[in-house]
Amino acid sequence: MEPYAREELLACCIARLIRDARHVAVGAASPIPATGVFLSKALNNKKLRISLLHKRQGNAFTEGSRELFDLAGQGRIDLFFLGGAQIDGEANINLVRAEGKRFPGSFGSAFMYFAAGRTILFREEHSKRVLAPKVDFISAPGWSPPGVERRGGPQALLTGKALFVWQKDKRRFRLESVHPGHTVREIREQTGFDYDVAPECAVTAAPSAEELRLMRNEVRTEILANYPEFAARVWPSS
Amino acid sequence: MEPYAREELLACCIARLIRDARHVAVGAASPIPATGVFLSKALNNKKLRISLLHKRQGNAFTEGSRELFDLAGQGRIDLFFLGGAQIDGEANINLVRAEGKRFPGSFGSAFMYFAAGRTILFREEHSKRVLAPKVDFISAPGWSPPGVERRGGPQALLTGKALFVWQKDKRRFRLESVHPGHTVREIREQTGFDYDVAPECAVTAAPSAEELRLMRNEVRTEILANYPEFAARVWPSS
Amino acid sequence: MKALSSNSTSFLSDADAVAAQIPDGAFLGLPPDYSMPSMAVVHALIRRKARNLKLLGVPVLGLSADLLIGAGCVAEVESSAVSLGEAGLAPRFTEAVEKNLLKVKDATCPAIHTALQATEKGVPFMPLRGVIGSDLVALRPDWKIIENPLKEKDPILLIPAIQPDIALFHARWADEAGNVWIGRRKELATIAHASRTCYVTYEEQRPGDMLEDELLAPGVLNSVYVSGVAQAKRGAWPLSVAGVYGIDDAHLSLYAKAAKTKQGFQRYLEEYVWNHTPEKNSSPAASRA
Amino acid sequence: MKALSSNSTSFLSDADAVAAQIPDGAFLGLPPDYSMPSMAVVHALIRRKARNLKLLGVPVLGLSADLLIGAGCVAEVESSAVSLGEAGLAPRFTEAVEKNLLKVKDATCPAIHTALQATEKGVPFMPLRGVIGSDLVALRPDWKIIENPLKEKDPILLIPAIQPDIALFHARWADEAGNVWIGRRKELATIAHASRTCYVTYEEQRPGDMLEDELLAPGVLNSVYVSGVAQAKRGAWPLSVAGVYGIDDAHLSLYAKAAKTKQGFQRYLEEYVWNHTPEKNSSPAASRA
Repeated sequence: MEPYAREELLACCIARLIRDARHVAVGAASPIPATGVFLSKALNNKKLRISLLHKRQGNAFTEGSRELFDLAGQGRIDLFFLGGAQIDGEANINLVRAEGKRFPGSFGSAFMYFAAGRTILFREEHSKRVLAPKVDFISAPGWSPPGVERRGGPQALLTGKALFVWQKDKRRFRLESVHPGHTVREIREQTGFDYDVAPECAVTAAPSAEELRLMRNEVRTEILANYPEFAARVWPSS
Repeated sequence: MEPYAREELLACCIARLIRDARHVAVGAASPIPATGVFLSKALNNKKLRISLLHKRQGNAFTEGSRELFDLAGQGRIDLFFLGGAQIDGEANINLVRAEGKRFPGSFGSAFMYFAAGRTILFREEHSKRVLAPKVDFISAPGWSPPGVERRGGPQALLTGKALFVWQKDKRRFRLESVHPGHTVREIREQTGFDYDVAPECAVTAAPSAEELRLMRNEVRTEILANYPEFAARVWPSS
Repeated sequence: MKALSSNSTSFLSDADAVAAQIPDGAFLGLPPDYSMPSMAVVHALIRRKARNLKLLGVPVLGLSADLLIGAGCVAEVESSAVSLGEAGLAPRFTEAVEKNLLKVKDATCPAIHTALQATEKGVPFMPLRGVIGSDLVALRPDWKIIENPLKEKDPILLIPAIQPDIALFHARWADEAGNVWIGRRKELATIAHASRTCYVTYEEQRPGDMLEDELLAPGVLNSVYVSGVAQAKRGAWPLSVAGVYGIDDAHLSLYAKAAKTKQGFQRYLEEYVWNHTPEKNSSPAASRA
Repeated sequence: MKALSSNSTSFLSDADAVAAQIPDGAFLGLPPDYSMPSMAVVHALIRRKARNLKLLGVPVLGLSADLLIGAGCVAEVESSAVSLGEAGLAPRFTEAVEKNLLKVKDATCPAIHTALQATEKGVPFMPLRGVIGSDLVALRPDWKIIENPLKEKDPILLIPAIQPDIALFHARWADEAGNVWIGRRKELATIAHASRTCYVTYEEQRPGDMLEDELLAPGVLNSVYVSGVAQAKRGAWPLSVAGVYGIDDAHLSLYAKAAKTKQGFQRYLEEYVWNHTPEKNSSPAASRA
């Protein structure tokens, strides 16, 4: 098997979650999600529309920064990504403050988590600090009571060590796979909230040769233009 | 005294009503109001901003047809013009239907009459049919009860025969001047609603030589670009 | 509110192919005469004998609606006005209403903009100042005056969101990516954003992707909103495309006169719609801008 | 809501002259780092020792806010986020909040757009979907969840209108008429429409009136909204002006590192703000668009 970077594994996990989405929007400072989305397009979803919020050239938004939210409100964004300084077992996310620390703020999460068709939660750090029993501040709730209009919600939570899928009916995460080098037990120890474990829970599949080839060629070109530091680090010029 | 066209007299009446307005918007099919506004600018209001809604070239609206209403909502339109298939003594206007006849519709009147700083009502036909005791349909009301937010309302009513000013406190028109060739008695006979008569009510002053010179030169040039048929009729090429 | 389309744009062969995408009974969002209605598709709809269309004027209508109404394609019109502007009343609209043959939902311009902006933002309503005291309110059971929940004793009108089935208009350019250049006619963007699908005819195709061009991009409607495009040269005639051709005022006067009677209107259709010859278009030159 | 200015545009001498128009305590509407903040005026405000400014991020803030906060110019920030993007946390903002030296009104992006659009349309509020269940709601007594008056059992959030005193940003061009070209950065138009006054620095002056040019007009903010303009070449540096110069990523990293400590921040100000030498700007070339 070919060696690969941690970022490449995570991008592959994301690509596999995209499925039949027709339009994915990717926010700022999200090079790994962006890589995953471009990989999905290159692999098996040629018609996928990818809108990079902060695309430096040829930015798709001609109505300014409001357009992303309007598009989502119209139901035209099938998939979005969110992170969190904290994420809890109810899929609540916190982007504001925790343990005396201030984070940048909620951005559009309080709206996008409702309005996008589905949301993939992505946070590389996998620790009890981040995956908390209960977030200190709910920037955006993981679920809403009946009667509150909500188009979408969490699909999955991807960390640097594991992949969880969200079980909407049970309002709980389920551990789906553990990345190579980590164990189911380690995940349990380093996760602050309770969750189910899929019976078929396995090791996250490594990137295939085809996935690696695509990432290192056409996907890299796309990423380099918008996340130059990331691209230079993960795929140094050969 | 130099001979002048009826349209020139009416445009002069309008120019005299503009006073210290800083921004006047003029809607479609309003060549006489447009002439009056450009005359006011040429005469004594050099900084006046004139936004012609349907300016064919160099149209000032870059947000589409919504921008006029947004500007008015922001309080940035000091003066607007409205007409009416019927206008009554409470300054209500009807642009929809009367006596079995259908008219084009209310356009933006139901909003602009409230949101513009002030509105000049203009209708050339002066008859009991048009100046009705009570309009058959209120497209936009002439006044609003206390508690209903309203920035502006009618300033005056100009017809082909006379000029009335609106008395906001009394909610009645007052006849201010009668155009040359008509009489106070004739106006009373041909007006369907009751109104006061100003003690100083006189004959409408004819256009001065300076007013005529301006209209027939710089003002004509502006009007020709946007109301070609009107300009050709009133000021045939010499 | 239905989720809206975000597929890629289809390139259709011509205005008739666009008309074929517009089913009888569709709710069409249309621009005013000064903002590039697709007259080519209006003619094609008449030729394909479309029926029971509902028209939304954003915010008013003119020649496009009068033709469709006169040809029997329309069951209902929602608009702030229907008129031919300097050329006078819209004769087929006027007669249809006076003879009670057409359902009209009267509105006022900013209410229509507001209703579409509500759909654009995915909210069920938006408030609008003014209007209270207008007889429009009583005729619109869908509009509702409430007390401003943020301030005491402050009545304010709520306008519910409107979602047309189809936005239909003409544009100067489409590009290979399916983007459309609407220039300063931003109401076209609002209609497209708020509609389930959007069809656009265009004068000329541009190579590449206009979003890559900083100078063109501000006037671009992103292809995410555009279901299909088709070329239609002089497709707004006798109306104008800024910078390409001006309004054919003479033709509008001719129409206004012809359409005063049903017979005159039929003769007009015969000459300009049924026996379709684009060469008859005699648009004047563009203003220089 | 106060009536807004529609006077003609003043031509000011430079960024410092703009800063002189911005009084202490003013409520400033500012764009994000990717949408042309007037860094030239931000520097000038620091030099003139502005105090007690209230900043509104539309919808987020970055370097501009961090500089003003670090320099002691700011009493309050309303924003959906303050960060340096790829360069990390905004260090002066973060420290000020953690030390309780700065009042923060946390928001979420579409709530800020909505609040400005409400002012743009002259309505006292607009609704916004989502957000219910977020702790943001409890911290915003000005936001209110109501039952949708048009539908039963449908809670929805109302956001009140926001009216900044001053919109402040940078643009590529201003013309002789006082119009400003903002291109696709339409949030700049929204801020300007909603603000009582608007000051803009620009890269280059264009002759004539851009509204006369069909290709430029779609990206133009009409001078009716523009109180004053001043030339400031590379006035967005180290941020970008699309088509003119790119983001100076290296400088942002340098800043992020320097501003981690108060001392480092002061040294940064010393070098880049107090001893103002535009020649230090080392913006990379523009992307080709």
